Amino acid sequence: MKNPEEIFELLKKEFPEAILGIDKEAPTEPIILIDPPQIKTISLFLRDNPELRFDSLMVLSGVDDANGTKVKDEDGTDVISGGTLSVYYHLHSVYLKHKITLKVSTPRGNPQVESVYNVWRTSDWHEREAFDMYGIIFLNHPDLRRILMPYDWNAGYPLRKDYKNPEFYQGMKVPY
Amino acid sequence: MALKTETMILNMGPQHPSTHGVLRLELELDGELIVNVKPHIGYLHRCFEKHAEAMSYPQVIPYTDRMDYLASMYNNFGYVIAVEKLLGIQVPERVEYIRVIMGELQRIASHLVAIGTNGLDIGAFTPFLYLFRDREKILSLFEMTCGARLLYNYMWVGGLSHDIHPDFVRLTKEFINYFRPTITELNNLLTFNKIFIERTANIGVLPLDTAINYGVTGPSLRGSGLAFDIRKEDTYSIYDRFDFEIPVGQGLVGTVGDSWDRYYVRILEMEQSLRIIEQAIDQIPDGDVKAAIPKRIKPPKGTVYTRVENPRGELGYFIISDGNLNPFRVKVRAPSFVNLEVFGELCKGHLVADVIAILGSIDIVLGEVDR
Amino acid sequence: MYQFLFNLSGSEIIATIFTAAVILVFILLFVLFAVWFERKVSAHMQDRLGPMRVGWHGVLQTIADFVKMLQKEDIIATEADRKLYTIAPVLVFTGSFAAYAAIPFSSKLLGSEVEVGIFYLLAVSSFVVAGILMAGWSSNNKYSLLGAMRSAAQIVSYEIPTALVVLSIVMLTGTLSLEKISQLQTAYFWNWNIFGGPEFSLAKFLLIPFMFVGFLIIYISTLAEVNRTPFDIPEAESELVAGYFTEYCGMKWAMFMLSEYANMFAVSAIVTILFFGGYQSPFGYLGNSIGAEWLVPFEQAFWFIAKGIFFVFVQMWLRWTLPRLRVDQLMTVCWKYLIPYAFLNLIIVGFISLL
Amino acid sequence: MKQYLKNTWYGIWTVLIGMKITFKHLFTPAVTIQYPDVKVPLPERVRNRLYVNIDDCIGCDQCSRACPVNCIEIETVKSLPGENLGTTSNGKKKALWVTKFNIDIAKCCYCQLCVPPCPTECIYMTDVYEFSEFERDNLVYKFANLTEEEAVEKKSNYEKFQAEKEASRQVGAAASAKPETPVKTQQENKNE
Repeated sequence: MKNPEEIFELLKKEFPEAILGIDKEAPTEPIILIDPPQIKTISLFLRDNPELRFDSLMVLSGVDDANGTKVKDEDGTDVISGGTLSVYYHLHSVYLKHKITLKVSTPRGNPQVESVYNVWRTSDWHEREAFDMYGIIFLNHPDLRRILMPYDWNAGYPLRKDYKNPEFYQGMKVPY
Repeated sequence: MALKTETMILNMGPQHPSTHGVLRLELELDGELIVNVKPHIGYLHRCFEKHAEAMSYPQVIPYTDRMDYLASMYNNFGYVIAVEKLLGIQVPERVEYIRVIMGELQRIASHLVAIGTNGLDIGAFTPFLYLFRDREKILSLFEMTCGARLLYNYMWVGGLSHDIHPDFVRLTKEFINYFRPTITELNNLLTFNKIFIERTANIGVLPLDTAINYGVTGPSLRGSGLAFDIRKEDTYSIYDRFDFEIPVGQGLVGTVGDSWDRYYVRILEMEQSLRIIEQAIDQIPDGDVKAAIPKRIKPPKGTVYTRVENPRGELGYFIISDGNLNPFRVKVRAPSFVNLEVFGELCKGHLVADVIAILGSIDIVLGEVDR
Repeated sequence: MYQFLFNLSGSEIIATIFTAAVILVFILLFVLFAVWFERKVSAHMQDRLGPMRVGWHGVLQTIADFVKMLQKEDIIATEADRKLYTIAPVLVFTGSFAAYAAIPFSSKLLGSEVEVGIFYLLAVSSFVVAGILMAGWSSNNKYSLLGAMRSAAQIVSYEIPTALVVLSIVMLTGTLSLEKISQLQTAYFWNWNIFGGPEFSLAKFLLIPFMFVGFLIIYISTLAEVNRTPFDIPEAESELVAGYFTEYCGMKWAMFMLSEYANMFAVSAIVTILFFGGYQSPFGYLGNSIGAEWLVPFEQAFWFIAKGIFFVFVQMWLRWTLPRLRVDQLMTVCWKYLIPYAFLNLIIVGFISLL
Repeated sequence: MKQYLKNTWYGIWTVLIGMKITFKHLFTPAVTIQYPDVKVPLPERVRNRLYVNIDDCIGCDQCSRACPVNCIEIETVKSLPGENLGTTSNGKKKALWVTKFNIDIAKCCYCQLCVPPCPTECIYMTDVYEFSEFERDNLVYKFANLTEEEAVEKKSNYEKFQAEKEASRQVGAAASAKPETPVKTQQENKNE
């Protein structure tokens, strides 16, 4: 049983470059920031290290940080450019009973994160969902398709803050 | 000489009597043997998470009702705990007790449906209706308390929508006394029926390490033999005050982690829930059912992840607040969504008839899978 | 009855048609009753009420349903094989209808006195398989096909334990004629085959347990032959939607239902004839005691139908109690359990009857 | 062999147990209720159709804002200084003409979030649950008690009043007074 600070120290020692910092400002739990391409290595370490044994991924959530600049599109709607999309990983150890939150941030223009599919299979659908909702590309995910939206949905990624409903989907009017 | 054979693709669902909603399973069959299963979800997708971003914090609660519509009370519970943690407020004792009682009643009601439909999938129609009859009694208790039978919107941030009805305690005790014998009857009628055992024992065996790796939680994980219950593990509300056990699958009639174990864990869990209710019902303190919270709920900036033990597993709410009236991001870790992932793995090598037996035993609610 | 009509009219054709008509009317009436009865039985077993609106406790519900069914549009899927699709329900019904020809409702009321009645019954009831296969194939639906395949395998397999038990009865009675088997078990209920047959000897008492086992086996296997729960896997609602008749609607669908319920009575009749005295009254006849000879056949018909309906009731009772088996378990039950037991039973009955 | 016999026995025995239970239930009274003829008494807190006692409504728009599905549509017009709108039953003075109070009950999700904010307790959920309609438009309940002409009149009255006020204010100032935009509540904008 370790608290997040100890885990952070441990990780910092192991991967000095990949660990970008720890956000203790969050009121409930600290968040460890990680470099997106390294997430898989760190996940493997977290899972396999006998002191940590993070054997289950509780939830993987994509978030649109909406920290870019808002620009007006030609048809007058707001479009966010720049800034980041983030992925939060909430980990938990069934046996050692400790929890931790990881966060990776990836540029909005080209959001790419290493997949943790092979580390925790939970992440399979969660990554697909994050892809579906935010367009975050999970590298090396074997089956990165849309999951909740229709497979041929081409009007963008619904949970991005600047998403707007399309007029028509396959000839059907979308806003009823 | 080997014959040239082909596999057959069978689409089960989205409209099929036993896919528990609008789940579509693409089965690849070799005769009746399953070669591969591909679940397709999203037919019930309403994008709860997008809705939540446009709502104020209390307005989200009716939407949480509609995710796992068989355990609405618990969805409210998880959400309000998350928001309260974000706000940093403590709710009155009375509220905690009532929440726990409601949550456990909801757990029983939800398990009744799970068990009943599992039996129904396997062909036993009668136990299903007996269980629905009992569930009606719980729903009547809820209706008496908050006026709704299915989508309660009962637990509010910092309190409850209504105090309990004066008759509630008496009627709940009556229900407990009534309900105990019906569990025995159910066991005789269905659980230990030879045909039912044949259909579920050794079917869809979920080994523990696979279960953990896939993030399976709730009765499905406990069926695999691990006493993991968030009520004890990561205790919330006042669950640490009650004495109850975590039933685990023991492989009584087959292998540990088979469909029967998952089913039986639910039955044992109902008994534990009764125990919790019995302990809580006599201790409800007097007091107010609303904490002193501002009229406009405006949590400080920050993130919170809370999890509760929903009847189907770990229900987590990940809320990011940017200090406004509306949440910036609400992510739901829906237990059914996660539990369904492992489904394809469980079905391989079984027959078509087993698919529904397994699906029934992992007990999904499509409203929650698709959100 | 055929004989009676033949003497009356002097024409074979008229006699045949009338006999057939009487039986058809009986089947239709029985199905009307049985569907309602099944709904009521299931409802009350499940603490429900069942149909209550049409007539007293919904007795006319089936008629209302029938009218509804008649009004339905007859849909044939475009990709279906139209000819087979249309023939299949008729064929299925023909199979179950033909079985009634040899069933003695009473000593006077029987379609045809076939000397090899039981043999005929077994043969004709497996005729249904052809119709089911046809229906499943022609619907061009994967569920239907799976259902049909399951059904074929099931019915063919369950013929064997049935036949083995029938053999043991044939050995005991020495006849294949259903009429004769019924006649032998006359007078009181302890003369029924389930209680070891009419001959009073040591063998009778030795036979009782084995007859009982035989009864269980044949009852289970006939249950499987008519696709009732726990053996309803060809139409397993929760797996195959409706099995081989998934694509059917309206009157064609009604034909399948008709034949299912007709079959239920037919197999109950077989069980009744073989083990429970056929049309014989358990306590002697009122007609004989008051000297009204003409009353006896009607009493016999009453007892026969009553016994038949009792076994139909047990079928329903089982259906609303049990879950259903899986397709491989169904085969296991048949080949690994019923057939060895039936075989053993046959040998033992053979030895005892030698005594 | 032992297992074989045990299986057989167990199979038959559990079936018999099950049959016993179902047979027992054959004679227990049914729980079904013949619905349109017999109705279950509803508890007092039951949440069904919304009702608005428009005489008490002060047009504060609180319920509409609390509604998560925007099924309440309220339009109000300010009263003129001379007009007396009366008071609500709990003594609040009305200041707004409620020209439109529509509830689209088809959208309503019966969450009861609109009830607690109401300062005059004029919106509440009743126990009426049979209100199906053949036309969806009939499910939009109009609670405002002003007729359409009255509503238009009130609106134009207020606009006139506003224009007069504006005019009197701008009398000494710049001569080019802006054209008056019609008063719309925030709610109306949202629903367009």
